[in-house]
Amino acid sequence: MKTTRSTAKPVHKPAFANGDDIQIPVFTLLKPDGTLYAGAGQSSLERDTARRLYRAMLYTRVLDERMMAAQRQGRLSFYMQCTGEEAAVVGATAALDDADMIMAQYREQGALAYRGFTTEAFMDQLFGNQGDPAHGRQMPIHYGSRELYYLTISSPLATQIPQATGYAYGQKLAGQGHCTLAIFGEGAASEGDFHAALNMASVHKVPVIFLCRNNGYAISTPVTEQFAGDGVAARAFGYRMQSIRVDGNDALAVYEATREARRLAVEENEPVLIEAMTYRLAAHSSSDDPSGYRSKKEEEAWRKKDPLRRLQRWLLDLGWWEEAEEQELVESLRREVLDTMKRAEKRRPPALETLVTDVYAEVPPALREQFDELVAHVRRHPEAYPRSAPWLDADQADDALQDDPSAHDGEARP
Amino acid sequence: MKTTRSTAKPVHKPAFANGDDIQIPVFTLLKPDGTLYAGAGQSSLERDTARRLYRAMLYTRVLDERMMAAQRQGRLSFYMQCTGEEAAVVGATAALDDADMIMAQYREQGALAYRGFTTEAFMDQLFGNQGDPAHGRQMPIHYGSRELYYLTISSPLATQIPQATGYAYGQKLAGQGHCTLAIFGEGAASEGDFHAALNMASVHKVPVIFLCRNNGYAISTPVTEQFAGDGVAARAFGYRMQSIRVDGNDALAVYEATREARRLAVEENEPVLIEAMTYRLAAHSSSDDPSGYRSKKEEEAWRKKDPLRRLQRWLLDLGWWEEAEEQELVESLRREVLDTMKRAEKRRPPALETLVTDVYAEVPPALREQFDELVAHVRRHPEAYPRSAPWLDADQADDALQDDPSAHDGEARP
Amino acid sequence: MSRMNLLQAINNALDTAMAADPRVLCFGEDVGVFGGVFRATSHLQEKYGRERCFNTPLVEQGIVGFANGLAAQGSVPVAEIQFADYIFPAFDQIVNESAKFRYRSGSLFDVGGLTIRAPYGGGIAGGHYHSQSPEAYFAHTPGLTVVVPRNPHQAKGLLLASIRSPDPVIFFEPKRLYRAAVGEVPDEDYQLPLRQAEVIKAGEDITLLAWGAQLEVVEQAAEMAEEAGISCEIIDLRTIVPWDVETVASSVLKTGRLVVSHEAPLTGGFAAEIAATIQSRCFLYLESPIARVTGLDTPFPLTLEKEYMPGPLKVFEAIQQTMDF
Amino acid sequence: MSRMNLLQAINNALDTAMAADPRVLCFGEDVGVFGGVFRATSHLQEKYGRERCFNTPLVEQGIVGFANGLAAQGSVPVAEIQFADYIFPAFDQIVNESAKFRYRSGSLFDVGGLTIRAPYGGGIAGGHYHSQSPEAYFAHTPGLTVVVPRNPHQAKGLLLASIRSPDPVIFFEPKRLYRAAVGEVPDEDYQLPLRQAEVIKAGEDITLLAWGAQLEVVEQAAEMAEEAGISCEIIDLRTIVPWDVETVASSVLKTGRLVVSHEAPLTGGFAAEIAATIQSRCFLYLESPIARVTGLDTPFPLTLEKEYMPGPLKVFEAIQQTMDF
Ligand SMILES: Cc1ncc(C[n+]2csc(CCOP(=O)(O)OP(=O)(O)O)c2C)c(N)n1
Ligand SMILES: Cc1ncc(C[n+]2csc(CCOP(=O)(O)OP(=O)(O)O)c2C)c(N)n1
Ligand SMILES: [Mg+2]
Ligand SMILES: [Mg+2]
Repeated sequence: MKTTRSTAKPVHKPAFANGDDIQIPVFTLLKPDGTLYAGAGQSSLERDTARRLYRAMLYTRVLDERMMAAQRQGRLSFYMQCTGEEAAVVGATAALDDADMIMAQYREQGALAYRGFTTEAFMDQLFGNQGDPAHGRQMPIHYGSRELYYLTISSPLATQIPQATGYAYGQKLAGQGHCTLAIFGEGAASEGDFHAALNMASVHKVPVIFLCRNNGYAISTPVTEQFAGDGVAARAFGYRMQSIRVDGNDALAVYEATREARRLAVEENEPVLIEAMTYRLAAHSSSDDPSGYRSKKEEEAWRKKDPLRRLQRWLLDLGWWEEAEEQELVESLRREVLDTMKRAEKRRPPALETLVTDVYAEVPPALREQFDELVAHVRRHPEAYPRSAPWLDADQADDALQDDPSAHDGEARP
Repeated sequence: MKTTRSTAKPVHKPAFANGDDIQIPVFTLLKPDGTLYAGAGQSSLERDTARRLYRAMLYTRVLDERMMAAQRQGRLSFYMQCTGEEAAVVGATAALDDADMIMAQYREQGALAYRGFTTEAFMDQLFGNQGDPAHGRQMPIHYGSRELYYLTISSPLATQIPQATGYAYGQKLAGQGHCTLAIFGEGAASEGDFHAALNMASVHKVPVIFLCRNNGYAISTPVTEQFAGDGVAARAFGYRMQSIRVDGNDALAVYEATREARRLAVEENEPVLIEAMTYRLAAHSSSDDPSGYRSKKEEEAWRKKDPLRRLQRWLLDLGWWEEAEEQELVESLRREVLDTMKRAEKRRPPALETLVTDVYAEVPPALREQFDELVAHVRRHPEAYPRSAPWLDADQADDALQDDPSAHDGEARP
Repeated sequence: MSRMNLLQAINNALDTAMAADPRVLCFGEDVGVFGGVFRATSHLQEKYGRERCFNTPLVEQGIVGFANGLAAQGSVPVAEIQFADYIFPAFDQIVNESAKFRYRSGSLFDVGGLTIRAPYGGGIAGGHYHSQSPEAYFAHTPGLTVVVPRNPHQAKGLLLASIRSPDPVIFFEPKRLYRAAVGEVPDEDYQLPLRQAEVIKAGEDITLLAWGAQLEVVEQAAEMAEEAGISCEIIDLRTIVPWDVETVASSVLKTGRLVVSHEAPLTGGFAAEIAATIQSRCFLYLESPIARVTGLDTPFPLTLEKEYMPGPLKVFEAIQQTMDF
Repeated sequence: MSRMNLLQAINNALDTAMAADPRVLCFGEDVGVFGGVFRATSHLQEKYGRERCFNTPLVEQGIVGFANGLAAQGSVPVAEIQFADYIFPAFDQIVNESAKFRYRSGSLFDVGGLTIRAPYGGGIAGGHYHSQSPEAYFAHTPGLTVVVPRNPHQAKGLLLASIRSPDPVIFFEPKRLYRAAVGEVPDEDYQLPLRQAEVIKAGEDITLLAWGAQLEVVEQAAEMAEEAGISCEIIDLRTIVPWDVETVASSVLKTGRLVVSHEAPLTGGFAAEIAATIQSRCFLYLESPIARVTGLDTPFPLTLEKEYMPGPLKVFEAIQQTMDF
């Protein structure tokens, strides 16, 4: 049993080091203006994927603008934007197989957009109406999709990181060549779960990719108060894990890095840590106002590095995209979002019974009793419960329907 | 706001790295035979400290042998040996100021020995008798001493590591030039608390030294299943923290490394991670039998690197120690341990009331009621409670004593 | 006296504590420049410097571990957990460490200086993870003191008492009241007693017991009951553990009836402990079963939050049923 | 049928589960080659390979996080926490994640395959941190199932049922019984029902309710009581949550008296929930207050462990007091 794998010769003078000499470069292909750096290799991004990628970034931007406005108008209780980080999120997603698992934090709607989450699905979750598969139980932006291999978002930070390690271990045993992508912020990377996840992944050689969006802030806390080190990438060395730092505003670079990371993960069972250097252009959430902790000037400097314009220019130069096409697309997306939102706002709330289903696979008797009491109570005071009282009888009709076994038509497990 | 401190130039080809090229050498001064390596600088260890250090190592060895035997004889419920790791523990302690705080894991009795914890204090804790300041509430080996700045041991692993960061932050604010030494195993370093502690220490520039005893195993788990990386030292780079790897069986090297670490911590507010490469020569604890998970051969190889013989030779060569002196000392220590143990075994158990004191600063009324019921119960069934029933009336006399305010004579806070 | 909301009262208490004792430190996620996501620590960094009021990295187990160490050293840490829902990563540091520090060392070491503050409770459309009321988890842990204030005046006095208590305290702040509850708060430094419940309204027929934001709900229910001719005695438990059995028991000995209400799920909630103790203490005086009005045994929902919560109507119905038993 | 101790029964159940379903995995600290510090996973790595039975790094939050992910993926993880006292670093992953996984996703995802095993309870001279009975912490968490077996036969049947349950289960193994409890255990694959209490002895005068190792204690107390002419009905709760109210309530409706006993501290222990529910269900039938015989409201001690624990004499006295009320 060796207690170290180091082959370094012993030294006889105390040699302290703090890793200052480890300089992790940023991998980037597109210049801020969207042209390729000299020396940038051929991109492996094909036309269709490139267009799909850019479309998803555009969609995300349109969605965020529209929903933030809706929140400001008081139509929505809460919202979080991906703005500025679309390249990191969508670029990575595009490099995966569509059946690879994604376990994200909350700011990664771009990944869903790329995989074809419908506007209706976005809206139903945001408005917590009857169409939301999670029955309006979670706050807005806590999307999930089993079909699209996107784990339902959970607010406690970093919990999905060791879960990703476990999920990927299961994928490895299943032997279908899939991997898991965990996405999280540089703030979340301070949690104990991060350490657990990376260490376990490297010990058990798990096909998982850890993508850290280093966007400069965790709410108001700048990275300088989050860690003293040079970003998050260098932590990988402590686990002897492959890592790379990439320009998170360069979709092309993120795509290439993730593609190679996926190869390492799936073909060599080498977990990988990717640190995407980017910036949270918007407020942390609709509840936040960044003017108290950072300058407009700083924001402006980053606005110039907008990941959308950068990729757009590259696409235009290749002739894979047209300005006119974009205008039309944006127009139609805006309409689609607005129209769908209007419908979603009007959809009825989830059935009262959804308060007690899904706690366990079956509703236990004592909980069923609590529910029955609640129903009786709501019936006695319908005026106090406008969200559920009007639908009580409709719900019972639904229940009858659900007791029909043919209604249970199960979707296959991912 | 910069999101990285790296000054590396961007690259345009994806460059993955796993830190394999970071080779952390082992700092060592004494050869296995106890002579100095060529190139080893002058040791700053002075004669008196060197003798005190070696004595504490010897004491620890004697204590461990004797108590392990006592455990085997059924006189003691449980025991853990420091055997093989005395240099790492005592060497580091000797490099501190005696009023620096030590927060250890459980295998660091050598630190207490160095600071003068009495044999009686060891025995009273081990036998959980009335002399134990913690009133026999914790398992054997959970020593603590406020006078000696040694935090009472807590079984949950790694919890003391972020506590050390906090304690040291308090020391920094107090401005008395003290630091805290956290000692823990390479297994404990896998806990989330480790990550939290190191990151917070480096962000807040805290005078704390993290000493990881990498002794090859966490119970049965070899380091190869604990982490994939090259030991624990490299993790420091992820926090831009000073670190050094040292031969943990070389007391001289551990002393020098810790001395410099202390200077960095106290004078420059730079936390330091020291990884001491060593080997747990004994079983994990008296409940463990290592033959199921490692070979005698492996143990033998390490037995040859015994840290005691190594330091002894150096001391002998300097004329700072005599063989005869050693023999006499060992004899007298053995006698002292044995005699004290015999007395401790016979000391009465803690007073029944110690079951309910110290939960809160004052016993709350409901708990006082629980206690009164217990006393009445024990009085009704004295035969069932041989540990407490015989002393109930003696305890009441003690209580009367304790109500005398002069008995409360407070020791100054460390 | 100044008119303050609950948030201002908390901020004022922290300011008072920091001014009075240089060993008091405030830290947690975003508590520095920003003053906390709810602004409970506004201006403290400005006033007392970065060494005494600061942001921590995002790691609750580290925040509490660090705070435990500081308290052991003799500092007086007031650590903020951004939402009570995020206190669980620190559960080990609280339950195995803070709570047992003094006992396991025989008072050689203690973390009596420790206070952990966290916004808590529902009613702000926070869903699963911005609504929980986890007091019962901590109430099963000897060594801890758990406090919940009901209004600004209480908040300042109880928080100051918590910071100065010789035992570690978890101080849950009903965030629904942060801006909603406004009242007169003394400007000076004052403390309200821990471990003492307060009878906030005397009555004859039934005892209503609650804590934090739930008192407002219980008060509304009591009004409805009074209209129906039922005289309610209302008690604010204030300290969840160690709890004031005497005050509650004497009230129930008088009224013979008890309704306890909290937002947390029913099963294993702290009302269970109260009911268990009181049925034992007051057995022969009870005229009807002790009723519990609580959240459902489910995670906290969003759209149907109103249906989930133990609102005034539910409490009122429980009063009626208890009277009619 | 084979004679086995409780540890062998657990090992046999794991072996049975792994043989029957290739998706079942066992892991945790030292569970690999070594077979766990108590040897509950002996020979499983040998039989099923390192991919299905393995050591993890020493990090409970990681073990449960990893297990949650595996369960979501469709594997059937059986994670070991080396001692229940060390489950707290994983508290967030259990309480905020495992418990809420299904609810928050509307069953799009669930961790139903998850089982967490941990040796638990006192009586082995383990002091603070090798003796705790933390069931009540989890019992306050909707979504979790908590199971405690009382003997080898129960252990195998309940563990197999837990592994196959569509809900995440925490399975606490009374380690005091690991070698002490020996009995006949069927060799074949069988399951005992979760969420059903078992009346293990019928009686008329009083109901005694307990779980795990505490049943042995209660049985001894019942023998003393029978000698004194008191007829005891003994119930093993088996599943702590969701608990079987019906079985307990019908027994108490018959006997009119209830003593509940557990090792965990009194305040907020699960006996509180039982007392609260039963006083409400059986109010008019109760002839005396429901009694709780539990550990003291302190951390778990060592030298005076016997004094701390709710032993047969304490339970017997509670029976007498309840009868004499
Ligand atoms: C365990 C936990 N602690 C605290 C929070 C509150 N919180 C939500 S987001 C956030 C900041 C996260 O920052 P980062 O991980 O960098 O992600 P970003 O918002 O920058 O995308 C905090 C503290 C939480 N959700 N979970
Ligand atoms: C949180 C926690 N988990 C598990 C344990 C059980 N345990 C006690 S010692 C040990 C191994 C520790 O190994 P290491 O840190 O390398 O220290 P060493 O024993 O080698 O000195 C384990 C798993 C514990 N005490 N605390
Ligand atoms: Mg961030
Ligand atoms: Mg070790």
